[in-house]
Amino acid sequence: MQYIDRLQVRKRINFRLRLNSILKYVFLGATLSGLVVLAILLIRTVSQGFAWIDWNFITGHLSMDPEKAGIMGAILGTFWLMLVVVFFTLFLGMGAAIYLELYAKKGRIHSLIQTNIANLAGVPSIVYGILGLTVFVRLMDFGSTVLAGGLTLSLLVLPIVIVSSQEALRAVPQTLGEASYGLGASKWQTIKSIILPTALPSILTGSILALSRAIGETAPLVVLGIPALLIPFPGGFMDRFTALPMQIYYWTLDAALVEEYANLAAASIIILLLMLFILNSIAIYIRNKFQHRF
Amino acid sequence: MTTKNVSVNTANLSTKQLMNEKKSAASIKNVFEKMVPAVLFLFAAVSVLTTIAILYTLITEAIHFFQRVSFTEFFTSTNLKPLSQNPSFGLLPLLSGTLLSTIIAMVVAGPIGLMAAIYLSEYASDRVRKLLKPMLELLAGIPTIVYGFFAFTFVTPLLRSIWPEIELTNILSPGLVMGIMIIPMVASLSEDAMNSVPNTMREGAYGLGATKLETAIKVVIPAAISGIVASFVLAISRAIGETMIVTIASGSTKNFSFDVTESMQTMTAYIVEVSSGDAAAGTTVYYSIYAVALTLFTMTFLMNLLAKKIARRFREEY
Amino acid sequence: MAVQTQLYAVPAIEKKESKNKNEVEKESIFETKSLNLWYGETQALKNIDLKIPEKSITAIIGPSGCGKSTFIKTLNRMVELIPSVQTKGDIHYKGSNILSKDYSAEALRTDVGMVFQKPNPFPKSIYDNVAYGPRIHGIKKKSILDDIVEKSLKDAFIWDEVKDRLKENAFGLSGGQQQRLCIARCLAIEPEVILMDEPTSALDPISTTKVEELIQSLKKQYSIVIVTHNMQQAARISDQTAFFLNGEVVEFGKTDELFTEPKDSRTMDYINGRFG
Amino acid sequence: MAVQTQLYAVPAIEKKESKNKNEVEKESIFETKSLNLWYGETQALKNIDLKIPEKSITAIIGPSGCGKSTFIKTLNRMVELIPSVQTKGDIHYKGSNILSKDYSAEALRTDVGMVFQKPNPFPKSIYDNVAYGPRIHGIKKKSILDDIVEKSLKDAFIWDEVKDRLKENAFGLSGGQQQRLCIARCLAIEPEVILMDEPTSALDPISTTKVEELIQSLKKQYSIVIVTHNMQQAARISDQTAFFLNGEVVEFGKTDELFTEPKDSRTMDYINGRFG
Amino acid sequence: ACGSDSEEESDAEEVDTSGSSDEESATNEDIEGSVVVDGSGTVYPLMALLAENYMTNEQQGVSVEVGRAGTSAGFEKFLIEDGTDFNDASRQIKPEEQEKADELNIEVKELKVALDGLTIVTHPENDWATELTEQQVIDIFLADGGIETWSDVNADWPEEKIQTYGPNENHGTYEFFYEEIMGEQDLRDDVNLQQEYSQLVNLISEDKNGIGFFGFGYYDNNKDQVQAVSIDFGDGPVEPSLDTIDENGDYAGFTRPVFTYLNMNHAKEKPQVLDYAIYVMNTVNDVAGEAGFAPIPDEEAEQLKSELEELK
Ligand SMILES: Nc1ncnc2c1ncn2[C@@H]1O[C@H](COP(=O)(O)OP(=O)(O)OP(=O)(O)O)[C@@H](O)[C@H]1O
Ligand SMILES: Nc1ncnc2c1ncn2[C@@H]1O[C@H](COP(=O)(O)OP(=O)(O)OP(=O)(O)O)[C@@H](O)[C@H]1O
Ligand SMILES: [Mg+2]
Ligand SMILES: [Mg+2]
Ligand SMILES: O=P([O-])([O-])[O-]
Repeated sequence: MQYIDRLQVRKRINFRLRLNSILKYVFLGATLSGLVVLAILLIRTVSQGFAWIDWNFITGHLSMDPEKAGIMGAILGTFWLMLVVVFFTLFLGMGAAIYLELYAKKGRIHSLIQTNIANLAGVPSIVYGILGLTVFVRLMDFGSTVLAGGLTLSLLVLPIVIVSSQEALRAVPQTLGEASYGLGASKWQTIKSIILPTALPSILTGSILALSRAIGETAPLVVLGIPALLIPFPGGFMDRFTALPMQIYYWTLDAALVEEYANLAAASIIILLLMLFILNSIAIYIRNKFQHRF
Repeated sequence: MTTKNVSVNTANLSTKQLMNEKKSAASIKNVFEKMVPAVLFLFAAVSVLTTIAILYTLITEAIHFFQRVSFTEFFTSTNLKPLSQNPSFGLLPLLSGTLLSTIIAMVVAGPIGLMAAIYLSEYASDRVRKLLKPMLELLAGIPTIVYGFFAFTFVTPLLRSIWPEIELTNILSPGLVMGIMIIPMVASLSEDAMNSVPNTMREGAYGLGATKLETAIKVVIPAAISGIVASFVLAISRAIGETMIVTIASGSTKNFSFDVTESMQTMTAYIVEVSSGDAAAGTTVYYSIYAVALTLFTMTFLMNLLAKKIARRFREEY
Repeated sequence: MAVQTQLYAVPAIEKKESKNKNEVEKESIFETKSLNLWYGETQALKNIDLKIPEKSITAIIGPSGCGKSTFIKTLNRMVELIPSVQTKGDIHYKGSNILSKDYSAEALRTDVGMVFQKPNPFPKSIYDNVAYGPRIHGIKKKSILDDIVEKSLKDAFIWDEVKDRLKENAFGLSGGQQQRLCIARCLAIEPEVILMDEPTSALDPISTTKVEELIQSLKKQYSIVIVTHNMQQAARISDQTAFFLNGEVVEFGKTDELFTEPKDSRTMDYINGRFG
Repeated sequence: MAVQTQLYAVPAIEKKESKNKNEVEKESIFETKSLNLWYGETQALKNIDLKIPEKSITAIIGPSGCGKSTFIKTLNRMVELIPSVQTKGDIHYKGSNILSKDYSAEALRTDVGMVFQKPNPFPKSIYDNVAYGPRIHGIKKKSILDDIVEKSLKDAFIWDEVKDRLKENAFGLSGGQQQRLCIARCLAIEPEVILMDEPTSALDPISTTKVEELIQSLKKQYSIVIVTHNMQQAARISDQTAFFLNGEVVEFGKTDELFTEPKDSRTMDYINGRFG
Repeated sequence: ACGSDSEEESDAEEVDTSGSSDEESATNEDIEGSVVVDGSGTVYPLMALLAENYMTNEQQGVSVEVGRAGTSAGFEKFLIEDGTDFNDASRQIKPEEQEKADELNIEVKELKVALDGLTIVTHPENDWATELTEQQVIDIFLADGGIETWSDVNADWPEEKIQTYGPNENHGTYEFFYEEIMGEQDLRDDVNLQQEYSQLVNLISEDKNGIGFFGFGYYDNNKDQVQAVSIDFGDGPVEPSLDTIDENGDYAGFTRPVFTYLNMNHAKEKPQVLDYAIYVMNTVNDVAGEAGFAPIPDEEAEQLKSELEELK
């Protein structure tokens, strides 16, 4: 007995094919829609802020006068923050990853730490801000310094660095380690001179990407209480500071007071995005240039 | 046996040296070898310490809060007037703000992200995927403060030109922008899930005369469903915790309402407001941010656990 | 040498007797004409000219990488799903060239079903697996679907084993059951041809026997093309066999003849286990 | 059958003649006593009792999964790197039991080098690859390292090919060169024993020949244990052969005897290609 | 700067004063160090301006940073060991805060720096409620003032619902409104209270029936978006302006002083803190207008300045 009518099937196929191709473009449209918004965002920001970027704006000190205001203090603040973040996350992240991937026994404690790291990656950044305020600013009495801000951001991105470093270590072929052990190398020697150098490009790539996340973080800094007007440039870890996203935030808020502040905010956004762009380019460069294919 | 008869002189020397140094350095080396994992364990423990520190700070300070404000009031009152003469500390206004912004974001990011994932994993050629996916992921790399600025200075005015009743600060605009921001999260993770559906399953459907669409909708998505759900849950958790976009664009009205045109505050924005505002340490208002933060932490923590559980079940299927 | 040849030839000979009785010249359902296929730069099929007769079992044998899978995936244009693939030549299915642009691959695949090496049920209920094909072809009515599912499962010799658990997930079945379910799924769209790519290679001996019996029974209604690396299987169940080597058809002919008196020395070497 | 046996036996016989000339009873460098090994619950080695003579080539053959790799990785305790592994029994290396806790695995591995199936150079320069071993053992002086590198590369028959590009990355070498580099890297620490796990299985025939020649030349100075799935290779190059099956040693003896007159029927079946 | 006339004037003045103060402080050695100011967001623009001027014109070696945590949070940072040097406040120090200072042996000096006129603003197209009596303002914001629509205030006005706005309780401005103007009577429930002044300005500029209050500076900078209501304190309507805002002037009813509080211990230990305090009192009246504040009487400024100079 025939249940399926070939003629019907033929007729339906045309409809089904048309539906398929229409939806293909709908799906493509959805994929592109995000990019369209991104384009609008960039175009708007650039058209609003680009005219305000000049040498004085980039190198100058902060000022209440929008014509005079410069962003160098915030750039330097961001830079100092990054130094702290790089220092702590690279060491802690790499160390933790090495422990978890290469030393830890795969048992309860291991999976507890692993779950914990995954969860930390999902904790809202504002909560890290509160942690930083309570622990670094108040308890350890660092005040609203680069160090306190940097440590807060370090904790924030540490889970990301650990996870990506773990992936990098996992990608090192086991045969390399075996070759080293086979020559009588100890575990640490093998890790130090074979596994780590091989994984390093990926680790760096992951860390730079985490760093670019840290650069843009605003909420934790808001909680830490960063001064709104700080004219001198920060020169060290114990200095008080302002950072690019903070300046964007303040200028956005104060646009009601002085309209041009909105343009300064846009100009600062351009600089921030530029820094992110450079960081990401470096990451991609390292990945393409130094990563081995096995 | 002790000497290698054929070896050249220098190599002979090196062997001796080799042996000697090994012996002399052995004990120091051994101690060092044992120390390394201990030190590295401490590094790994930092992450655990962080969690403990977060919990400890939030809980100890939140206890102060709950000594003054009852659980019932906090979780059931629709009134939040932290600084008024008769203060009240109901969480519900913040919860409604958080809920609304999250729902709006997911209404945007869910379908668009899923459609993008379908396109990338089922339709796009390798080259197109390799081009589009990183571009899409750029969206996730833009700092949220930039999105906040964008929502406030562009999206809101745009919405108001279409729909004049919308308030200058409203929950709709940051919700939409937040949705755009998390598209790549949904798209990327869902695409990963769909990609890990074995090709044989697709072939099964194609072999029955199914189109790509039918294969994607009826075979691939059901097969990848737990991975997709996990990506949604993670995206929701992200939306709940998002701060700057709502701080800038949704205002600070503590409004228990579900009207998206209104200004309202989320839990995160409340924390920003109070901690950058006038709250003096030791006051109930000051402690309230810890209670709110603890609620926020618990919510996102549960979401993340849930996502992980779902994702793990997904991985076990293949 | 003689010993080894016998190893494979025995079942073939046994079978020959039963087969010869009702042998008739059959019309061909597929006809390939100088079919060539490239994966990017590498050519996987070279000038294939084959006539595949209807309502019988055609086996494709050959060493790994010789193009067996590629060939049968060309017959339902499944090979097109790989982006780098390029084809030249014709494949006539019931008279029309299926490689032409106008011919809808979806329509072709509705007529030409396929069963794969590894059982690949959908992660759905047993019922939904079988009903999937009819549903996409527009059959919505529960009663008709019920009938189709039951008939297909019966035809695939699996109805008795699953009739009480139709709503359960197909992943719960054993490998052999899954493979028969996949065959049932294929039968549900009532194809003319069934292509099978090493359908028993992932199965245990008992399941293999069951599937082989099933295949034998299907040949009354369907034209079957089966790829196998198991020469005994080819000898046991097929009516004609094509021997592929490096993308070429070295020899094609009646199964019993090919296994007992191969015309090409490479065929002889292969069935005697010299390589592959 | 006779034909097939000869296929393997011929080179072995050829070789036998040259070998018989300088044959002496050699002392054993390794001696395993009821060696048992488990991966978690599954036992991979069962009561292995073997005496491996020094300064000669011992081949280990057997079908896939029979425990060949496991066995030689036990000889330098590399198998310990897998967490679930448990061993019972003794392995005596030059008289002392290397499986005892006191015996340092690092010291053992300095005496017992290893070459792997897939060439696995470090992602460093050719020079640094060879110098790696000496360096970790504390040799820092450039001039000594230079000497060691040169000698090792010469001993591994690869010096001429790489002497002008010592600073280049080892990944730029061909597969065969990489494998000889790995052997050179192993020679640089002047081991007593060299373990090789299918060292030529990833190589083309020409590279294979070169590596085989190299192995032959090394046996003057080193005791060599080589795992191979290629019986002709075992017959060609080894002095004695152990046939493993399911984690047991079925037969162990002089290579020419084992290949021409196997005592165990399973050995015979295996070398005649009945399974594996 | 923002381009309004009054500011250009004060700009010119500022250049002038900085020249003269240069001469004055020429006797001073160049000093170094940092001065930390935090506190009121209302006073922030004024203090930020002073700080910037001080660092560009007076003492390049001294770094003055100005935060805007808010009056109370500012006191929190001020009244601790090694706290901030100054705390800006849009209200007077509270007894609790003073007690805490005493406990810590922190000698606190109140410096009145300027006057702010609380300004009632409406939508620019609101052509009816351009003048209100003090009582009408109170009634409009009062919890049970019985006013829902404009016609409830004045029968001739439109019968449309009034929407009220103001800064939230975080702000000293709210406290002043509640305590001094409303006489601590509860505000109505539906006042739209906002944290950010920018939001307030925008909200009112969009709401035809909106009425709100905030400091004069925010009105001054947004005259194109909102209009100020003239207030009748009994002697006829008075428009808020830098001239009328005065503790004894016509707009006195809605005028409040703003302060910065100085940690005297710091002033005695750190020359830069004292120097900066003197600078503030010396020049604040010249720049107050630029930041949207009315100056305090010159005698008061002189008096405070000389009190500070005694410490030298
Ligand atoms: N997707 C692909 N891309 C490129 N080359 C391919 C692809 N699939 C198959 N090939 C190549 O085409 C040739 C034929 O492959 P095919 O899978 O048809 O062989 P087969 O006879 O089915 O082998 P097996 O018995 O191992 O299944 C092989 O050389 C293979 O490497
Ligand atoms: N890491 C491991 N964990 C668990 N079981 C293992 C592991 N490695 C090997 N085995 C098991 O131990 C047995 C012996 O494995 P081994 O690798 O020694 O075999 P082999 O003779 O070297 O095979 P081949 O020729 O395929 O290399 C096999 O059954 C294998 O499955
Ligand atoms: Mg195949
Ligand atoms: Mg092996
Ligand atoms: O000056 P305030 O920010 O406290 O109003």
